[in-house]
Amino acid sequence: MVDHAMEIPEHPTSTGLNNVKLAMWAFLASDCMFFGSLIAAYMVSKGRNVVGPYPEDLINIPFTSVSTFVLLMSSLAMVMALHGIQTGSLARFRIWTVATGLLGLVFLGGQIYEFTEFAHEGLSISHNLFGSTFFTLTGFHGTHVAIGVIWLFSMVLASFKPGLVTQRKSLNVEVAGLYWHFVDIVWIVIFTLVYLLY
Amino acid sequence: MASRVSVGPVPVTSEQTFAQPRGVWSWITTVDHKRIGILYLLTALFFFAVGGLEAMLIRVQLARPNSEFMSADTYNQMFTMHGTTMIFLAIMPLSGAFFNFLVPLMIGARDVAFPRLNAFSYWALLFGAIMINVGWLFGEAPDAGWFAYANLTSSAYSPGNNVDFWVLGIQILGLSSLAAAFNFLITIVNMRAPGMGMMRMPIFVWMTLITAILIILAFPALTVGVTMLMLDRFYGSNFFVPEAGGSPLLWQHLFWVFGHPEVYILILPAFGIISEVLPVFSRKPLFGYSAVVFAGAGIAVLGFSVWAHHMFTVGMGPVPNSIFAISTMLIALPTGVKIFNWIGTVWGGHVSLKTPMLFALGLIALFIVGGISGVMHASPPVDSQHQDSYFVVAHFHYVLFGGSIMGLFSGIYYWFPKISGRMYNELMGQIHFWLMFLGMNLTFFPMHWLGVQGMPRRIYTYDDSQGWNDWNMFVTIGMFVLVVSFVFFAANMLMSLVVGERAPDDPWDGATLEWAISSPPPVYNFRTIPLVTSRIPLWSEKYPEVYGGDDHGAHSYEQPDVDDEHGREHMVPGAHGDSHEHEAHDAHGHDDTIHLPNPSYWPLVTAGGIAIAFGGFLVSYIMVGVGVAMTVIGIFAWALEPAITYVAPTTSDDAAHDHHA
Amino acid sequence: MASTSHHGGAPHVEEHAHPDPRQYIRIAVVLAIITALEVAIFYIKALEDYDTYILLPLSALKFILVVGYYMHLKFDNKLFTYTFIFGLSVGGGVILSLMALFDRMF
Amino acid sequence: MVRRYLGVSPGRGGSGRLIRLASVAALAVLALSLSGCLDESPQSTAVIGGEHNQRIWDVYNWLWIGSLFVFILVEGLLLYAIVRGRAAPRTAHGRPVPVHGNTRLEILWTVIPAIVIVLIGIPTLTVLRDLSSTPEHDNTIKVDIVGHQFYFEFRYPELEVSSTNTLHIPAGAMIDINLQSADVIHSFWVPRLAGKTDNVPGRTNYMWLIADEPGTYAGQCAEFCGLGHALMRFQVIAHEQEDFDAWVEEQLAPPTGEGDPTIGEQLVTGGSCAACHAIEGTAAQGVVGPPLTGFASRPEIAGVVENTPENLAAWLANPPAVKPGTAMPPPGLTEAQIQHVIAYLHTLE
Ligand code: HEA
Ligand code: HEA
Ligand code: CUA
Ligand SMILES: [Cu+2]
Repeated sequence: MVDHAMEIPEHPTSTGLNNVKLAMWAFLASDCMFFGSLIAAYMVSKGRNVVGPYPEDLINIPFTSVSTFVLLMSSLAMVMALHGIQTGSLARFRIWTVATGLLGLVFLGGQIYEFTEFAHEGLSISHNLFGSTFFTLTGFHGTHVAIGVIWLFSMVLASFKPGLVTQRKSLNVEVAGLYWHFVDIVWIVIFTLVYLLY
Repeated sequence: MASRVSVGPVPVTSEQTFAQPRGVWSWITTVDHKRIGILYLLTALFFFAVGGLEAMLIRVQLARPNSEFMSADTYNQMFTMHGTTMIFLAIMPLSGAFFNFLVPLMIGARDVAFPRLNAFSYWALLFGAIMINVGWLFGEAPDAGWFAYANLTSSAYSPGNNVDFWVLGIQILGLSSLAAAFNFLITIVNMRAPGMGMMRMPIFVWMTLITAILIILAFPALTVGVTMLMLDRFYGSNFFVPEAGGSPLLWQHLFWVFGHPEVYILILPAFGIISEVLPVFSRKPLFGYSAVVFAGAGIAVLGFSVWAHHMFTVGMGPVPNSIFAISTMLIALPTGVKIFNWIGTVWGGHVSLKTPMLFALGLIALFIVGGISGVMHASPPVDSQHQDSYFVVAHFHYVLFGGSIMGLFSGIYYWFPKISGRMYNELMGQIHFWLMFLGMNLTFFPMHWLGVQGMPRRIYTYDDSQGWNDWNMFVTIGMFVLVVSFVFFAANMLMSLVVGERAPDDPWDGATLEWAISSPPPVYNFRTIPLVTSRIPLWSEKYPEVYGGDDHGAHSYEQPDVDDEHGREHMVPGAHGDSHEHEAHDAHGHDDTIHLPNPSYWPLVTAGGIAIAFGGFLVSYIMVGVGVAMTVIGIFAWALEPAITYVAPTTSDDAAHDHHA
Repeated sequence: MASTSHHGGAPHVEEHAHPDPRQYIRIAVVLAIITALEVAIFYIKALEDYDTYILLPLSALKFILVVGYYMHLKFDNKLFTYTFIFGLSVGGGVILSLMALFDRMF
Repeated sequence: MVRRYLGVSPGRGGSGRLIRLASVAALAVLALSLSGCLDESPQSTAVIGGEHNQRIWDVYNWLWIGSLFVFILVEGLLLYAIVRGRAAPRTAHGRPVPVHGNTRLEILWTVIPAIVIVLIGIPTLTVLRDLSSTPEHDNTIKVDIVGHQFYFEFRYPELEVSSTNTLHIPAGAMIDINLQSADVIHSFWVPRLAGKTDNVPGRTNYMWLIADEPGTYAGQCAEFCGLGHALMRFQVIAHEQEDFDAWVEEQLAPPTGEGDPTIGEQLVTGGSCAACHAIEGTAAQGVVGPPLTGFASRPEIAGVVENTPENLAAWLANPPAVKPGTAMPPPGLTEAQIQHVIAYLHTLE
């Protein structure tokens, strides 16, 4: 193991588990409730529109399938980045993290495109119940993605300052990864419930 | 040890490092859990007084029929703010004060897991409180009730800014609570002193842990509901708009999915407090420790399955009503287990009726009444007569005032010496208790009769012909007894702070770790981290002949490295004499520096940014932008500044005690 | 992670194997195939009435794969699993009960 | 037994002072409860006016008994423990025997409450089921009740009449009710007759009630619905069947034109108007609304519309329709009564 000059020795914890990682899992549990409530609101409001457009008029499965695929692959890139830093390769960490972030950006671009398309069809957050629930649910997911992208790129930037992103500190990358994958699994659920099963 | 790399500033002498920092700035930038605890305490007491003042005005208005003291508009703001203030700004922060001050001390830690996040929680609480209350300045305080039922809260029916203040304030308070909950969850799971297995933790710590879990899982539902309400109000979305197919009942569900766990968030800390107080003043360990722990966990789990008992009259139909009725009634079982174990603790003890004990016993006596009326509501047919009547008001004041407030005041008296370093005046404490106990029953018991006589809640006036005059007058008079009792409280606290006797380290012959250190505790809490070998570490030390065999929880799974025989020699010494010299050494044997978190103002900047951003929704998007920018800057600066200073090798006499060396 | 092992006393709970990148790629392939399958099922008229019952388990499978392998839950400390599962079940419970209460199954 | 488990250390009887205090407190509570004559109020739930409330009390009685049992038992145990503990010796090291718990006791005090719950659960579920559908009845009248800010509107779909603020029903008849709302959530509650059910916008709820005896039953909106919530009171008048039929006839008949000021005066000063309004020299001394003294010479009604007989008629039929948000609920007058009231009010120069 390389002892880095800036290394802060971890305080041993009662469970041996890292504080930040445990906090991230607790946060994800909490976020399950957050998206659970949003999805519940979407599901109970489904089919109660009093005016169109309705989901079936708008939803574009081929397009969203591609976005879904992009997000899934970003998860792959994320684990590759983590593997990179865990095996001590800063270069692979950077490449894969940038790839993850870029895939995230592609997904976001897709979402923006989708939102504008829907808006052209007359859908808006205030137009009907579908608009309200759809934009809120997918919008919050998109916000999560955006925060993730910022986080990932910040890590890449930080990695240029020696000692900030290292093999010993791969845990920071792992924690970011947990967040990123969670955003991905939320999308798995949304894709099925909101798109495939509209 | 391989990993020990000396870094950071040049070692400083302990006097310099450990001197209490002074001045306002040191409070603003503090990340010390004890100071944050004190900030929570003062804020909570302030808002308790505000909520109490609102209650007084409510009662004055209701003392007589057709009273003209207040208009309907003012009254609606008054009861809404009374409920909101008491729940979010008095009880929760008061519990938070104890979490902050005590959890690290009780588990033998130097601070919480994320000290700066802790400071953030406090500032967010303060800003949220201001946001909710700022409406008073414009005569537009929130006025839709503490559960703000849609669609009365829609812009169509509440066009003013009243509800906006509520929505934005609740969002900020939610962030504050969530941040605190993550912090305490991690602190408790991960920062325990060696030897303190989960089943050795003080019950107060257990209840804090369960409360944290409840917050983590309950608050997101509120956040989502309130976000939707915000979108409905600011951007015309349709979540709760029936004309557009939206459902006002969706709000009720989301609110109570949060709201019922919330009531356990309000009571469990108080339960935890009295589980510490009862044994100490009965001189007997808690009866049925594991039963009390599991009952707490059971309440938490069941607590998520009962929310719709607040909605028995909305027309859910007989099947859902039956299911929620049964699950609600079942909660009586774990709660009963707690009550009975407390009685078992007192039973056969040498009871000393000091003020903290009186309040603890008061909690048991009064909570039983509130619990029973709760179970009465759990029967949907009966609830159809109770719902939204003063019977419910009686129920929740018995559990909230008779339960939470009693417990929290027990805690205030119990830990006052530890927090302030002074003793309170026992006689005045006793007077406070008896007046409060009496006043509480005079005020809230007759509300049962008013409810049975059909008096709905949230009415600003009633008519002579409705037959509620006498009891209402009676209740109002009872409330003034309560007010007098709090005068004794306030006078006692203020006087004791100035002229109170100096408190010894361990005035009550306590059993838990916080009594092993000085009163008030030093900045670093424990010079060396204690090794815990018992649920009642101090008693095991002070009375080895009585509690010698007490090694409960020793074989808890995650502490394989603690061996009891060795450990006993290192047990925390009693509080007699100067504790620092005797403090046991860290089990790991190499903890020769004290790590204290650096002061930081970034938490304040971040919380301020969030508050400004939310406030911006009422002013301009520019302000929202400024707030967001401030938040982002705050977060990055926070992430990049060094968190911990490593300083001050401990004095050599500690090394002499190092048996592991 | 590694840091805990430096402190003699602390148990080595967090030590776990790093799965090999090839496995990550295999999982990605499986995920992609399932997604393709899901989309295909969406277009198959014959399955229209059953799509809920096919699509939900498929997405659950994807969910489990990502959580289990990419998020290492399968190999990691059980405390993480319990934490996550508790949140997931309360959140899932809320979705299901609200759908039932509003008479709105999938 | 219990003594051993709980580790009671020997010690003698209780401290007299505490016992005396406790018994005084208990007596006080008892005295208060007895003096609290629960039927004082016209809205008392404890007065049973019909079958629905009767069924509720079938459960309620069980609950009171169970509650009293649990209350006395548990508070008694607590008091006993305190009193014993106070008397126990308090030497420095003579600490009570530490007891850590007892599994059998834990089971005991889980099982006994569980039995109590079964005992109250069974009647709860039975009654819940019974109340959820209309019992067979040979005289059933359908009523749609619509909540408005801040009054209730009663529509009789089969009789094609309607009224506001006063629900007229025949005594002994089954009233089969659908509840809706025109704006926000309200809750229809006539405590003597039945439990409440909410009027939720966007959905139709259902309930039933029967009034056994002719008479007037007070009701009030129970869900907070805004500024006028407290004043959203109403009445249910149960008539003999003939009187009810006559009332329906009267509603169906066209209004008779000219009003009679003396009848109007009775209606105003002796009726619900007087609760809120004052008129000099009469019994009407209400303070909630503006005084009506000199009404005829005012230019406007409620400050919003010109004081003409037509406007006044519209106002009296439904004030919130004329001035949204007004605290004045529809007074629940018939067309004919409105004409009488107008005639009277125009005498108030
Ligand atoms: C501290 C907060 C707190 C606590 C702990 C509780 C505890 C309970 N509450 Fe309460 N409740 C509130 C705060 C709280 N509540 C508030 C604020 C409201 C109103 C919200 C609003 O509308 O504004 C409310 C409203 C409320 C309602 C809705 C009423 C209505 O609006 O119509 C119901 C209905 O079931 C209910 C039930 C219960 C039950 C069954 C318990 C149980 O947990 C109680 C269990 C305890 C006991 C039963 C006593 C001890 C047990 C024994 C001694 C064993 C033997 C006992 C038996 C066998 C009965 N509560
Ligand atoms: C913890 C919660 C809590 C507490 C403690 C109280 C305390 C009191 N409450 Fe309230 N109450 C609620 C929570 C609480 N309440 C809630 C949630 C509602 C529902 C709101 C809604 O419908 O939306 C409600 C509603 C409510 C109503 C019904 C209003 C209505 O429906 O129209 C009434 C009516 O009497 C009432 C009365 C009182 C009274 C007299 C007190 C008294 O006990 C208050 C006594 C307290 C004081 C007098 C404070 C004095 C304090 C000091 C002097 C300390 C100062 C010291 C220092 C600063 C060092 N409350
Ligand atoms: Cu209508 Cu309250
Ligand atoms: Cu509840």
